[in-house]
Amino acid sequence: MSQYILEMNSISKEFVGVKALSNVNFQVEKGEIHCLIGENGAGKSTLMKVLSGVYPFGTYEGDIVYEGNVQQFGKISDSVKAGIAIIYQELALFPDLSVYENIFTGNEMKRGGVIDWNETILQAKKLLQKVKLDVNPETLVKDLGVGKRQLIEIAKALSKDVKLLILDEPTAALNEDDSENLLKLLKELKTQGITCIMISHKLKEVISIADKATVLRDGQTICTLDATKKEVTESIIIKNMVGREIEDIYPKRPKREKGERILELHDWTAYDPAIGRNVVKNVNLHVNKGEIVGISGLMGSGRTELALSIFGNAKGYKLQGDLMLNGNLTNLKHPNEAIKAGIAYVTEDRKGDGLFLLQDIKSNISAANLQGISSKGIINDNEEIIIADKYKKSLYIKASSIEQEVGKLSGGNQQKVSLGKWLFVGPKLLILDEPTRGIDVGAKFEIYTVMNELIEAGMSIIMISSELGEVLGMSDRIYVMAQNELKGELTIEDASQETIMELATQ
Amino acid sequence: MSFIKEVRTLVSENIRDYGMYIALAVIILTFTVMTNGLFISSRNISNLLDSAGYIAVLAVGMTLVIVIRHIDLSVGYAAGFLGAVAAILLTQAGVSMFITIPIILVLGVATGLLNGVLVAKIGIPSFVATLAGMLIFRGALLQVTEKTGTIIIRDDMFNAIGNGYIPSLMEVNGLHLLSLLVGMVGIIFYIYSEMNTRKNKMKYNFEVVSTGIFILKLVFVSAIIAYVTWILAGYNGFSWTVIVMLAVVLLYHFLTTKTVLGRHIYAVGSNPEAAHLSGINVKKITYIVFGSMGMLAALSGILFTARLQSATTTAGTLFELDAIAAAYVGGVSSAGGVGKVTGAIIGAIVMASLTNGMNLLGVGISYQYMIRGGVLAGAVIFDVMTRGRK
Amino acid sequence: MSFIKEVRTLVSENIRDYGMYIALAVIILTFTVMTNGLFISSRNISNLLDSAGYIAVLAVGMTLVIVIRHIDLSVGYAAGFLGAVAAILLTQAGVSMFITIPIILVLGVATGLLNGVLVAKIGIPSFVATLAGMLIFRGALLQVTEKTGTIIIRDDMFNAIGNGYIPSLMEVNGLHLLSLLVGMVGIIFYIYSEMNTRKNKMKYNFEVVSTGIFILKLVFVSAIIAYVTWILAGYNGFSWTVIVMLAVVLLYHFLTTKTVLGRHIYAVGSNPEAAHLSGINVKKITYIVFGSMGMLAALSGILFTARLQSATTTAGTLFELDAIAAAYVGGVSSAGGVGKVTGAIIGAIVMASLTNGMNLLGVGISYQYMIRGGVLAGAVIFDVMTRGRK
Amino acid sequence: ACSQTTGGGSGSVDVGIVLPTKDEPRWVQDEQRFKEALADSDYTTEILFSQGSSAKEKENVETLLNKGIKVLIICPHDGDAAAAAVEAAKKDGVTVISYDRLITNTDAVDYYVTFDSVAVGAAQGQYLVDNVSGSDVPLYLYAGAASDNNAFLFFEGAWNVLQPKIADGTFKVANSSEAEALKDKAMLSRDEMSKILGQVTTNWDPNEAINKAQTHLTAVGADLKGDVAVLAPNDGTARSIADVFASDGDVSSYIVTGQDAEKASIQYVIDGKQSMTVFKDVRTLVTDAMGMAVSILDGDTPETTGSYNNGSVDVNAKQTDVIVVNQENVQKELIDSGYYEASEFEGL
Ligand SMILES: Nc1ncnc2c1ncn2[C@@H]1O[C@H](COP(=O)(O)OP(=O)(O)OP(=O)(O)O)[C@@H](O)[C@H]1O
Ligand SMILES: Nc1ncnc2c1ncn2[C@@H]1O[C@H](COP(=O)(O)OP(=O)(O)OP(=O)(O)O)[C@@H](O)[C@H]1O
Ligand SMILES: [Mg+2]
Ligand SMILES: [Mg+2]
Repeated sequence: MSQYILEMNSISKEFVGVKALSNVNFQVEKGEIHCLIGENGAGKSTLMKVLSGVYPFGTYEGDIVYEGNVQQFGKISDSVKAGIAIIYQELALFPDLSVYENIFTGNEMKRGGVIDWNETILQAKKLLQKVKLDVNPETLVKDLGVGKRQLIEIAKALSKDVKLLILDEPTAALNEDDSENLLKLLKELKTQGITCIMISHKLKEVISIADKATVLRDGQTICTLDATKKEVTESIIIKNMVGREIEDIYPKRPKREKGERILELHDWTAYDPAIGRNVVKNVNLHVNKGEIVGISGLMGSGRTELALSIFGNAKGYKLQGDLMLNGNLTNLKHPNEAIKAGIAYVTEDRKGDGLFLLQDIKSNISAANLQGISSKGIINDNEEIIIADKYKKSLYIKASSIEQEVGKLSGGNQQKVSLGKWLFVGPKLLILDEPTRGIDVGAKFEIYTVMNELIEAGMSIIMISSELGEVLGMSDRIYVMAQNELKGELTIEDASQETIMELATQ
Repeated sequence: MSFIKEVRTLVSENIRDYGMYIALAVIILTFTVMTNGLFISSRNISNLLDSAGYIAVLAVGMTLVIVIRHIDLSVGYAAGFLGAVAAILLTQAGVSMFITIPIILVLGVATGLLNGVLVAKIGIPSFVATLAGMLIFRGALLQVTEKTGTIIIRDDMFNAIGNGYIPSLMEVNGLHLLSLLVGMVGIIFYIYSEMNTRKNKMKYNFEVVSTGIFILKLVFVSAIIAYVTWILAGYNGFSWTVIVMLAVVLLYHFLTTKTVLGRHIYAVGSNPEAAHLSGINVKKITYIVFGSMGMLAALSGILFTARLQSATTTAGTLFELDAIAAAYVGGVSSAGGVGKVTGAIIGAIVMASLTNGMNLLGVGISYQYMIRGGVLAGAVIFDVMTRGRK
Repeated sequence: MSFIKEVRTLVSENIRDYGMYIALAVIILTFTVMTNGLFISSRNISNLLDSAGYIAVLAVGMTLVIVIRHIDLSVGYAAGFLGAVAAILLTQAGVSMFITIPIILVLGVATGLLNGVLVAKIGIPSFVATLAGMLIFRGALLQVTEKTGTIIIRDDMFNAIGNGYIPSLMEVNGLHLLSLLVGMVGIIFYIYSEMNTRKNKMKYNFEVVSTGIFILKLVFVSAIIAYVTWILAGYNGFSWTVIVMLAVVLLYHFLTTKTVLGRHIYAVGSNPEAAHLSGINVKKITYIVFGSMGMLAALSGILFTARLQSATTTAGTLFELDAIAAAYVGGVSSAGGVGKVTGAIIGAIVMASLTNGMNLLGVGISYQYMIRGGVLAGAVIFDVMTRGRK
Repeated sequence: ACSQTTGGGSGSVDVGIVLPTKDEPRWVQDEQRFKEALADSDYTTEILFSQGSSAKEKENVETLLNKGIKVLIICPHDGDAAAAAVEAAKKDGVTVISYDRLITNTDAVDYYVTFDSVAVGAAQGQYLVDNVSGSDVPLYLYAGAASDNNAFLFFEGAWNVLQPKIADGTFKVANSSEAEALKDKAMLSRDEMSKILGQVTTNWDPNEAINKAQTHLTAVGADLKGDVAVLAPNDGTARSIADVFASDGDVSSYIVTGQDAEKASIQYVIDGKQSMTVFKDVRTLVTDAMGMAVSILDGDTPETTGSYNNGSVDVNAKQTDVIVVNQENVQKELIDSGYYEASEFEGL
């Protein structure tokens, strides 16, 4: 008998227009902790969704061999029955239900269809202790923060008779302590014989916990590294993950004189009444004309919130501190005021809150600046076409025409449409939030090129990114955030993967 | 001292849940004072509950439909149509009521499932799918009553469902014995189940309220049950309609709070994506909820038909809006996942109390509409406010 | 050859947009054949369009409400109530119609804004907020007509809005000259604007359809306008109702397709989050859409009151459901962001054609309800299918 | 707000009155007349409306029973469906007076005061018969709601009178193929009537009446125009139908019936736009009903003039004759009798 609990052989999975996985091979031994790593969009989540039956048998190619048998999971509950539990990247919880109900939904403690709530609560308490989460099981999940929700997901997975536990970026939203607890927990589970697959972007974690690590890149398996052979090290991982010379991807731009300060934040704090805590704490930063300022940090470190608080306080936080634009104290109350003041914000979630997916390219590009193509409130369709065509060309948007529905474009092209929308506003300061997430290398390069052109034209850019390479390759200066605070500022000369990660994991 | 503090914490923590009960209490009190006690007389309360029955039953089903983020506009005429079919079976086909009722309930489930398929499988918005259903049932109702017009039902047993009372057995001081017994059994059952729950919780070493509070709660709820029983026993005792209504509430309360199916319904309402990822069959749940709605529409049609002892050509008109209003007054949220069946019943009773009280006071019909509209808006505003959402 | 290919591509690319026109054509053809041409007679078409007017106007507003993912159930009785207020102003207060109409329209906007505030500011689901509004307006309508019952309006000018025709000037071969002129102006305007658009596009060096196709399109559309004009001119010419309806469609078509405001409405419907982050004031748009709905409800009330030459106590009953049905038949999507005002008008005409055609054929009322329900369901199923979504 | 009660909101009430709906002006008139009749009575009364719902009607009866009424005057929305409500009253020993419409198939009705709905229809039919000359006069039939039993009663009355004249060729039915097919049948079954009603229903809705009238005038040829007769079920629909017929150039004259003597229609009659309306002097009915109620309360037996069989028992009844009002007698019947003020109309 093989020592593998799981073998995924030649798995291929295609979405409309995107080949997410091609011939991926992936083996996991019984009782090990196996990390799955790779850049955004490498196909990690997709591979796990294939395994768990979210993409049922028949929608992918290749074989899944689990506990020695070829499995054909037609639906999620099939994989659950086989002892596979998965915690998805986008948490799958029920905000209006209590903690104990969440833990046991889909796996109720029941006798003939009737739920034994006492037993449920008791077990929930035990599970909560197990994951070291100290909350009343009767609390509603919507009243908990993301970190605690993550632990509830783990408790939920443990509530099933789990043999293979899959965690998709479980620590992304956790602080240091919580992360450490979680890793300890995983090691404990290992001693109980539970096999674990963990997807993570945090290399330190991977190094500290992994028995093996498999690297995926562009939908393909690159290699599997073995800790016992001392292969799981940062340098080897990064080499395999990125797999290309940085000079190739990040176009050079001529060094420029430092311009005047166009944005300054002093003791900037944002309190989110919806979740009842500060999402940005005491931030001091500045942006000069004609530079790219990178903001790095782990997922959930508060970078998006910082951007939203600058961009006309789009989420209605309670703000403290000063925001200066071109040296003047400014108070922006709505995104449209921010736009008028010359700020543009390209959101990280382009499908969720960036684009109008059912509308065509030209309406999307003009959406934030209809004034620019209209007089007295009446739109000049022809101008709109001109503008849209212009951005289609200058941003290398690949589409049959500017009348194509945006929802049907590939991710990279969607991102360029989103970028085009904001360039058309003619901003002085462009905030890019994860501008290249889920985008292929070619498109990335094109976006970087555009960024350089914009800088040449005198614009300033704040680039929020989780990809270290991108931050290092593109920025003039780098701020690092962790736990909703700025942990430090680095000049590009001082910055390296190590220095950034050190600050980010503080 | 700590006792009072405990009470205070309990109240302030649960204000939203109790809001509707408080509203009902306020309405009852106001009308009682304004009518010099007539409102709370045995007879009036009995009538009021009977008149709420066929809407309350619909409101229970509608609550679940709204919980899973849909709506069903077809239930009114579906109830009317199915009631007419029942009348035809009973009179023209001479089928016994013990066969008729199951047939009608099954037909109800079938119509509900049809809506469910349109919504979950074909993907039509429930609003339009059931609007079309509403037109179709309206035509069907006219169609089946075309020959006869209003169909009079002479089956006393059937009519008793809407008009009759459980047998009295014997009168004690003018109170109906069997009804008193039913009330007593209710109280004993309530106390037993509460004690049991508490004992179980203690066995599990869970935190429970202090003995004082516990006894207070037992006494308070028992007193309410006893009072209502006493009131009803003073007129004709429990009506069959009230018994049916209680049965539906108890059944659905049990289903929604204690069973896997119930929790899956709320899970689907709360987050359909997450429900799917948790291995719940969202389509199946949708079918079940619409099927149950159809069954309750059939039950409502039966109650209504029995109440009028006849199937009329306009039966069911606007029931759906009354049911939806009751569900919302009862605290359901169209954002999904929130809403209790007990709330739906209370909502239906609130709306029926308003109508009844205003009738007793002789309030003009035009003001009645406006006041009911105002109360509906007020209830939802209160709900939204206390939920602290934007 | 390449010409035919171009036509074919154009048709297959736009099948969904044309679906409802095709449906209308099929309905017209069927009824025309079944009634031996009676359906398409001048007089019938004129009557049909007049009878669709007050619903069509509501459907236009409702389309925008549904586009931004809301619903408005209050418009029916709002129209009834505002119509009654108009009647009171005209008769009891003796206000001139030229003052009355603006007052009523402003009142309409105010009631719509109230709904908008409840929905956008307080956050009540539009379904409940407007359900409450429906009850309140119903009460208000009864209230204002209580003293008098039906209020007869003797202002001929006002009544002409619902019954009259534009002056004839002169009859040419039994055709009304002014109406012919209006139709001609329409055609000229259409051809001019199309040519202008094309010329502009060419100036910008944009791709345009080939000259052959372009001329075909011009001829086709002009022929339809000419035919409708000719049909109407053969009876009494354009009615004021049709003129109002055309004005509303043209205005709203222009607003929704050519202006910043229109774009913002669709943006909000398509993705409210993205709209907010694009600097669009989502609340303001919601107010405007509900305000416009209120204004159109007022206009609908005026049309209806003028049509009956009186304000009745039940005016407005179920208009909202007719309007919603028309909007859905016209292709609006409750997922938000999709739906055209021209579709709403076509939807209203489809529903009116069904009623009219079935009346001509003497179809019994019960079948009429069922057929209308079936067509509504069918239209939405077709829409969902061609959109290729689940 | 307690406008409908003369006895105070909460005190006990002697006579309860339940009327079908406030949506139709006819019943607002009744309410008005009841209030006037009660102004100087010693007994307290209360009026409630059922808004076209038999269920609400039952609630209203129950409410009134709670208030201790001894006499119930009820005009049912639906004569069959009201049985359940009055049986509850009967159980309480309340005397039930069926007002204007008979409650059928129950023994729980004591008295009946009525204009007799069938007689109303007959008066409408008779008016048409009396006012046409020649043969093959086009006859347009309209009826109330297909879902309303009363609409069937009115239609039945009219059919009884019209049918022989249709059969003998005086009239030619212009707008209902079903009626045409049944023209030789004197007594129609409910099923047959509903086939006709399905085609010519106005749903009591003036707008629907316009739609139907327009459609029908479109559908018929010139041979079915000229001088025509129109059976319109009530005033609201009659006015709408009259407007449509007046606007058709091929209709040289029309006779159209009506019912209820609504103010709006009286004006139409004065203007010659509506030929007649069946005036049901609500005052007489109210006086009769209240007179009965008072004698019951006083312990006497009320006077009756005959009886109606309601399918279950013979109900002692007092019938009031309906009055056909047209341009000639409108002054005498409505103004001189004090029913309406002359100042309420123009052109008298
Ligand atoms: N439902 C979908 N439809 C179309 N494309 C998809 C879908 N889901 C994922 N993709 C694409 O498949 C590729 C792999 O996505 P996947 O989510 O597996 O990446 P990942 O490695 O998990 O990235 P991350 O680190 O950002 O989570 C990406 O290009 C993504 O855009
Ligand atoms: N709905 C929520 N409820 C509770 N806490 C939240 C919620 N959304 C975000 N947070 C918290 O706010 C902080 C900032 O999260 P956010 O996702 O904006 O960070 P980020 O740095 O932009 O990360 P990303 O890399 O995902 O863009 C995190 O600590 C997260 O846990
Ligand atoms: Mg992923
Ligand atoms: Mg972020």
